[in-house]
Formats: sequence, structure tokens, C-alpha cells
Amino acid sequence: MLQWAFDTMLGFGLLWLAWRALNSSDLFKAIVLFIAFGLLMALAWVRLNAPDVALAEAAIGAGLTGALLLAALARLGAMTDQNVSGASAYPVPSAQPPAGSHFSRGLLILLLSASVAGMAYAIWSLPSYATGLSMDVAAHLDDSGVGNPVTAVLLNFRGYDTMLEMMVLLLAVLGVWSLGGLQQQPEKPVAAVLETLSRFLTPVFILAAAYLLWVGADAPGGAFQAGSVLGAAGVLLLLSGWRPRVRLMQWPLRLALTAGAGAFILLGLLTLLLEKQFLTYPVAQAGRMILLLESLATVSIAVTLAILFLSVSSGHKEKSGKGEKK
Amino acid sequence: MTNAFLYALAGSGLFVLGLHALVMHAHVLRKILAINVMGSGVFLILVALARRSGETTTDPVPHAMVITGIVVAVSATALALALMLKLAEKSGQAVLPDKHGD
Amino acid sequence: MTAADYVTACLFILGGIFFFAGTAGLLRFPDVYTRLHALTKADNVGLGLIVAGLALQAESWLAAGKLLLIWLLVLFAGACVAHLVARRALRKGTRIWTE
Amino acid sequence: MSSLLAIDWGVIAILLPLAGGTACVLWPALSKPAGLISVTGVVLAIAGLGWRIMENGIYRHAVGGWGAPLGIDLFADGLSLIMLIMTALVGLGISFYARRYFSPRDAVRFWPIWLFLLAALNALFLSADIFNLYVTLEMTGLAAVALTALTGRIDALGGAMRYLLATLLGSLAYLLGVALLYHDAGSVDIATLAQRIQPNAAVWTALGLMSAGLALKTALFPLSFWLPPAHASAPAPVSALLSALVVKASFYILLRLWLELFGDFAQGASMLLGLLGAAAILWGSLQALRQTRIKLLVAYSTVAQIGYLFLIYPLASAGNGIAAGMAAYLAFSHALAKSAMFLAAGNLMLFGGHDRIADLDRAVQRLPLTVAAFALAGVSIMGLPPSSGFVGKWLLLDAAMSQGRWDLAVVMIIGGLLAAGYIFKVLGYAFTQAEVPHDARAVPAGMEWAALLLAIGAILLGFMASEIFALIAVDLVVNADEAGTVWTA
Repeated sequence: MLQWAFDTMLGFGLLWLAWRALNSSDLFKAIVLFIAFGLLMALAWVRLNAPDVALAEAAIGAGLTGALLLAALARLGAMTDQNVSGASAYPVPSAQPPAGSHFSRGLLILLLSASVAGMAYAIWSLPSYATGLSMDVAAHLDDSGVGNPVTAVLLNFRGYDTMLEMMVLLLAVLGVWSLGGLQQQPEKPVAAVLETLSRFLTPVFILAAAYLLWVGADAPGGAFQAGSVLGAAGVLLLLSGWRPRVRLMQWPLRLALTAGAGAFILLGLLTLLLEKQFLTYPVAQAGRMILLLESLATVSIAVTLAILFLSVSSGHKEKSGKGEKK
Repeated sequence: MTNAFLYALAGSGLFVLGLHALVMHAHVLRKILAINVMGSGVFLILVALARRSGETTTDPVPHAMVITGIVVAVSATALALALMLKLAEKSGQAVLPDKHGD
Repeated sequence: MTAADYVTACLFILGGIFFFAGTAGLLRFPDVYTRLHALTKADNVGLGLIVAGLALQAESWLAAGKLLLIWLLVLFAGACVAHLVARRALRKGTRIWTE
Repeated sequence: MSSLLAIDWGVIAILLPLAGGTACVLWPALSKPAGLISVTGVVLAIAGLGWRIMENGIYRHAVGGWGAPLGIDLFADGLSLIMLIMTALVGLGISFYARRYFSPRDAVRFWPIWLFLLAALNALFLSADIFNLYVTLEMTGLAAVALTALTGRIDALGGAMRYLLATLLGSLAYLLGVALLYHDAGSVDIATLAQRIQPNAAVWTALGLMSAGLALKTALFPLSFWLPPAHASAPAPVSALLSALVVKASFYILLRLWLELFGDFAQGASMLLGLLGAAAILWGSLQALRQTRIKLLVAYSTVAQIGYLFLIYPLASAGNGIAAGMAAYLAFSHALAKSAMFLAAGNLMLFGGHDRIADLDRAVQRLPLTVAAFALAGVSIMGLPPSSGFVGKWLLLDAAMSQGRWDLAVVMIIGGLLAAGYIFKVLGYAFTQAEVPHDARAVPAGMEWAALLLAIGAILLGFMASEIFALIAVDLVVNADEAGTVWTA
């Protein structure tokens, strides 16, 4: 009973936060509410027995997406000559839904309510008991090389999806780079406390990432979670004013960005040559291969996320080399 | 009957709330938030329904799919934000221009 | 229920009260500084009590150690962030509430 | 020879452009050669795959050795093969055009993203798994948006932004459909799903969501609002890629789902898709006729031509093979003609520095090859014999008349006449002298030839209809044995 009450509250809380985030008049507030929404989502994942997803959501969905959104908002405020510092500095001219008669808005709401009802009916009509592929996964878990079923699916059973996933991340960086960067902004002085905080937390983050990567084989965790924690450490360092040396922004950066994708491609070619089967690991070696893939993927994910943040927040562009180490 | 359906219903609610905001708001940042909320709704449905088999065994395949989806979402969000900033830099505002002046 | 369970329950209830008070303060206090005060004070202690309660239930010393570490991290991060928020507010010229 | 046949060309066609794209990121200076080598390699790999399919029948490869439903299968039948050949050939033509088109600064940006797009398209046409299709769809979308914004001009940025939001919305609707199908039938493998799904509420909802999402990505009228600004503002080779290949990707998924999963019970929905297709033909053609800028005209022509593809659905009762064959043939024909048109338009823009149709200023004298390319591609778009456009549209018309769908037949004929109108509008100005003289820049011969060769391809395809249908038909025999899904009238 108590559980039902909690789940119902959480469900309504999610809907309410989403509504407020999407419709509050102030963009800063909207983003903060969205971050809170992400944290509640993480709670929902825990309730749904999906700790791996909860970790990914907390680190990426709420953490890094939130950082990206706030950084973009700050840039936007600076660009459109608004007061950046104020919490209520983003009165949006079109905060209120634009144009459209009462009739068309009513029609839209009617349509949307109908679609919720339709989807609810469809979901309700699904069989109330189904195991999906869990039996298949359990049956082959021993051959996968890892003990955590989610990691087994991500890196082995459906490792091909993850390979394309690494390409999507790389594409995001290429896409952002191809926009050519924004105007560089003068760097603001950073609070001493923030520097201390990041200096203290960075090793902790690295430790946590290594731990997540290592336990990912048998417990919740893995490359995506570890990579996003490491990426968050990068974001924190960037926030506290740290800038990588120009030399690092050249091919060491490119190597780090492509490490995960490259590892997948090489392994794909190798397995195709040796096993005649794309991405099929020999059972005895599977554990080690997955760990290797995950380690390289972690580096790539972390660097990708940090570079995306840098591009959105400070107008970093490809090969700009303008940000020196302080 | 488990809480699976409850969360799946919340997920479909989120999807539609996001869709509403995506259509109604002109500001690109809000549209990006709306897309993210819609994505969360889809993920919630995907994972919630995996719990129909009960408390102990859950289907890990949708979990892996959602982790994949979260990473796609953050990549797309980053690209969208960069595009929005570039658009704002050029046009002075972060709203979609009229279709095209011909 | 063992004695440890009763102690845990008491600690949880106490912790919950602190969280409740902190949240009430966050919502009801007049300005950003007092709100920060309510939030950090109450949440740090509240989380500490919850962690203590959980540590009593931990299966091993290692698990209890991890819980303690989480609390320390939250203390540290909370203090720093509260400082940053307050600093930002001061720089921006937010007045301190005086009746 | 048999050792060559044993090579897994399908996997190579995905891995090669991925490796090429990664190499471009690592060594930007090598972007152009790496790009050209990868694209040529993909053409060879697809040839190898085609040979293998002719010899051994349907291609299926269990990635990771697990096999569906636990793992992901790669799969190629005649339909996939035709789409892959289309991608490889059109991609090759556009690559050789792009070789001369982009400045060194833009080339570094174009090549890696294009190679990833090529890999995504190949992966998409080779996938037999609806969640894997989602990932490839997202990859295609992000790459396409990044390419659209390449010039950084304000209209391109606006077009790209609108395109990005539309494509993300389409993917999410599709993903929600995937979620419902998975939880209804416990698999994301298309063949497994085909055996398991029954028409129930969840499947109908999934059908609606996936069709709507994919129709949005394919720019089916009235969901085509995002296409003209994006396709018209992108650089010419990118416009060609978007119109020729990217919209076909989501169309292919929709067609595949319809052929394998939904076709049996969704007759009413087929009618709706057909009606929207007919509306697209009329609306797109009329809009194209109104345009004063050549790239917008060509972009609206794409909206209209996509309409023809959707007429397949109500007319498909002739049988699975015929429907798949007609769709693949029309898509291939449009890809060749439309890429030629956009490349020709790019040449005209480069030549005159603008794309106002009224000021083409006797381009025919100075760019005869380009204008010839535009005219030949136009012949195919209008549907005049002996082009592939004629054959494709004739087959459709024949199907419409034999089923008594005179309404659709009339729309097709009107669409052809309107197409003639907008194409002759461009050609007419290309032959007349403008009132004010314009300065003219040189256009590299390679770019003119790339456009012309693609246009000639669109004509030559007209003589190869029987080969295309043979590919589909050979395959269906095997397919019927395997999955047991035959689309009956």
C-alpha cells in the first residue's frame, strides 16, 4: 500500500515537474526544474529496479544535460544582451504560447488528451505478465564474459548497437565543430572555493569512474556511467577555469575522442577475420575484450561530453587553441 | 499487477506533455527541453513495462536500450544547443525563423 | 526486530524531521541566505542521521565505510555550493533580509 | 573466386566508411583521399554483396554470433540490396562532385560526417532489428543535420534547426512504437515479430506512432514543412544527399514494416497514406511551380516525388513483390534524377553566384553539360519515356487503372504535367538572355560531369526495370519459405 502511494506520488511528481519545467515563464527556472525532473527520473529508475539506468540518468540525463543547458542559457543571455546574472533575467518574449485562436488550442488539447487516452489503452491492453528476453539473456549470461546482464546486453548481445552509439557521440562532436565555434568570451575570474572543490573532487571522480567501470562487469555500472562521471569531472575542471594545453587539443584529443569507436572497428575487423563472425568474442576471452572495449569507450565518452560542454559554454572551436592554461 | 503500468502511464503522459510544449512554444531552448521530456517519457514506458514479470526478474534488454537512448539524447541535445547558439549569434534571437523568404 | 532495527528506525525518523524542517525553511524563509542556511544545516544533519541508521544495517564494515564516505562528500559539496550561491547572490547585490 | 564470395561484404560496407570517418577525425589533412577511397570501397563491397545474394539468396548475418531475438541480425534481400546499390552509386557520384565543390576548410568538415552518414545508411538498409534501426535512424538524422548547417549561413542554420527538431520528434515517435511492439511480442527482430504480432491495441498504436514518425522524417505532406528550407539552404552536394538518400532511409523502414508486419491488417491506413501521397503530389508540384529560386523549386519537387512513393500503399494489393519492386524502382529513379538536379543547380549557383531562376542568363551556352544534366533529370522527374521515371510511373499508373483507382491515376497525370511546367520554367530561362548581365565563374568540369552522369543513370535505369524486378522476385521465393509472410490481396 505504502509502495503504491509512493509510486503514485512519484508519477504525479514527474508529470508536475515536467509541466512546470516546460511552461514556467522564466527559462532559468525551467532548466532548474528540468534538472530536478531528471533526478526524480533517476529515483523512478531505482523504483523500477533499473539501477544501471538510474546511474546513467543521474550522471547524463540530469547532470550533464543540465550543465549543457545552463551553459547554453548563459551564452544566450550574453548574446542577446540580457542580464546574465539574474535568476529572473530571461523573460522570454514568447514565453506565452504564441498565436492560435482559442479554437485551435482547444482542438490541440483535445487531440493530445485523446492520444494520451489511446496510449493508455494500448499500454493497459498489453499482457500483464511478460518476461521479454530476460530468459534468453539469463540462459546465455555465462557465455557473455560478464555477470551483469545489462552490461552483457550492451557490450555483447547487442554490442553492435553500442558500436553505433559511439559513432553517434563522435558525430555530435563533429556536428558541433562543423558549426565553427562561437565568439570567444573573456573568461571570468573563478571563485577560490570552486577551484578547491574541483581540485579535491577530481581524484574522487576518477576513482569513482574506475570503480564503476570495474564493477560494471558484475554489478550496476559500466562504460557509459563511468564515462559520464569522468566527463562530469572534466566539466567541473572546465568550470573552475582549467583549460587544456594547446598541444593536448590536437591529436591527443582526437585520439581520445576516437578511442572507443576505433576499438570497436578494430575488434569488428579482427573478429570478422578470425571468427568469420562480426563482433563475436571467443568465450574464454570475452570478459577481457569487454573490459578493454569499455575502458576505451569510457575515455571517449568522458572526453566527448567534456568537449561538448566546452563548445557550448565557452565557444571553443576545433583547433582554436585559444584557451591557454591559466 | 505491479507498479509497471503506473509508470508506463506516467511515461505516456510525459510524452504528450512534451509534444504539447514542442508545438506551442516558439523559443528553441524550450523545444529542446520538450524533446528531452518526451524522450524521458518513452524511456519510462520502455523500462516500466519490462517489470511486468514481477519484483525479482527484470528484463535487462530494455534497460540497455534506454542507456543507449540516454546517450543519443545527450548527443542530440548538445548539437541542438550549439545550433541554437549559432542561430542566436547570427539572428539575435533563439526562435525559428519564418520558413523562408522567397 | 532487533535492538539495531529500533535504533535505525529512530535515526530515520529524526533524520526525516531534519529534512522536513530544512525543506520548510527552504520554502518559507525570506531570502536566499537564510534559505541556504536552512537547507545545508538541516540536510547535512538529516543525511548524517539517515546514513548512521543505514550503517547500522550494513552487512560489512566496508559498506558502512562507503556510506560514511557518501555523507562526507555531500557535506563537502554542500558547503562549497552553498558558499558559491551565497557569493553569487552577494556579488549580484541581493540584499540580506533584515526584518 | 569462392574465397571472395565467402567475404562478408555486408559488414565491410558498414565498417569501411566508419573506419574512413574515424581516420578523417584522426588525420584531418587526409580527409579527401580517405573519403574517396572509402566511398569507392563501399561501391565494391556492395557489388560483392550483390554477387553473394545472387549466388546464395538472402543474406543474413548474426552479429556477435547470438542470432535473433537475443542478438542483432544483419539482413539483406532484394529490396535492401537495391537501396544499398542506390546509396553506393549516388554516393559515389556526389562524392566526386564534392571533391571539387568544397573549399579545403569545408572539406575537412564535410568528409567525416558524410562517411558516417554513408555508414549509417548502409547499416540502416542492412538491419533486421527495429531497435537497431532506431540507432541508425538517429545517426542518419544527426549527420544529415550537421551537413545541412555546414555553410553556417543564417537560412541554413534555421533550416537545420527545424530539421533537427523534426527528425528528433520522428525518431521518438518511432522509438515509442518500438517499445510497444517489444513489450507486446517480446522481440525487436522483424522476422520474429512477423510471426508473433496480432492486430491488437498496442500493435495499432505502434503502427500509428511509427508511421507518423517515419512519415515526418520522410516529409510526407503535410509533415513536409521542414524539408524545403533545409534542402534548399544546404550546400549543393548535401542537398543532393538529403533529397536522394536520407529521405529514402525512413521511407525504406516504413515500407519494410508495412511489408513484413502491418500490411496484412492495415488496409485502411494504406488508403490514408495513399491519399496523403496524392495530396503531396499536387501540393508539392504547385509549390514548385511558384518558386523563383532554383533550389527551392527542386526541394518542392522532392516533396511531390515523395508523394508518388506513398501511392504504393493503396496499390500494393497486387502482391508483396510487385509493391516492393515498384517502391524500390521509383526510389532509385528519383535518387538518381534528384541528385543530378541538385548538383546541376549547384553548378548554376556557382556559375552565376545566385539561384534566381529568372536570371539564369543563357546558361545553356556556357554550361551545356549542366543544363543537359538538369534536362535529362527533368525528363525522368516528368516521367517521359524512355527514362526510369517513365517506367516507374507507368507501372504505378497501370496498377491504379487495373484496380479502378481513377482518382489516383488522374493525380499522377496532373503531377506529371505540373512537373513538366516547373522543369520547363527552369530550362526556358536557361535559354533566354537576362536583362542585366552577370559575372560568371568557372565551374570545374568534374562537377558538370558528376551531375550529367547521374542524370544519364536516371535514363539508363529505364532500360533495367526487368533486372530490378528480377532481383526482388528471386528473393521473394526464399523469403516466403523463410518468414511465411505473403501479402495477399
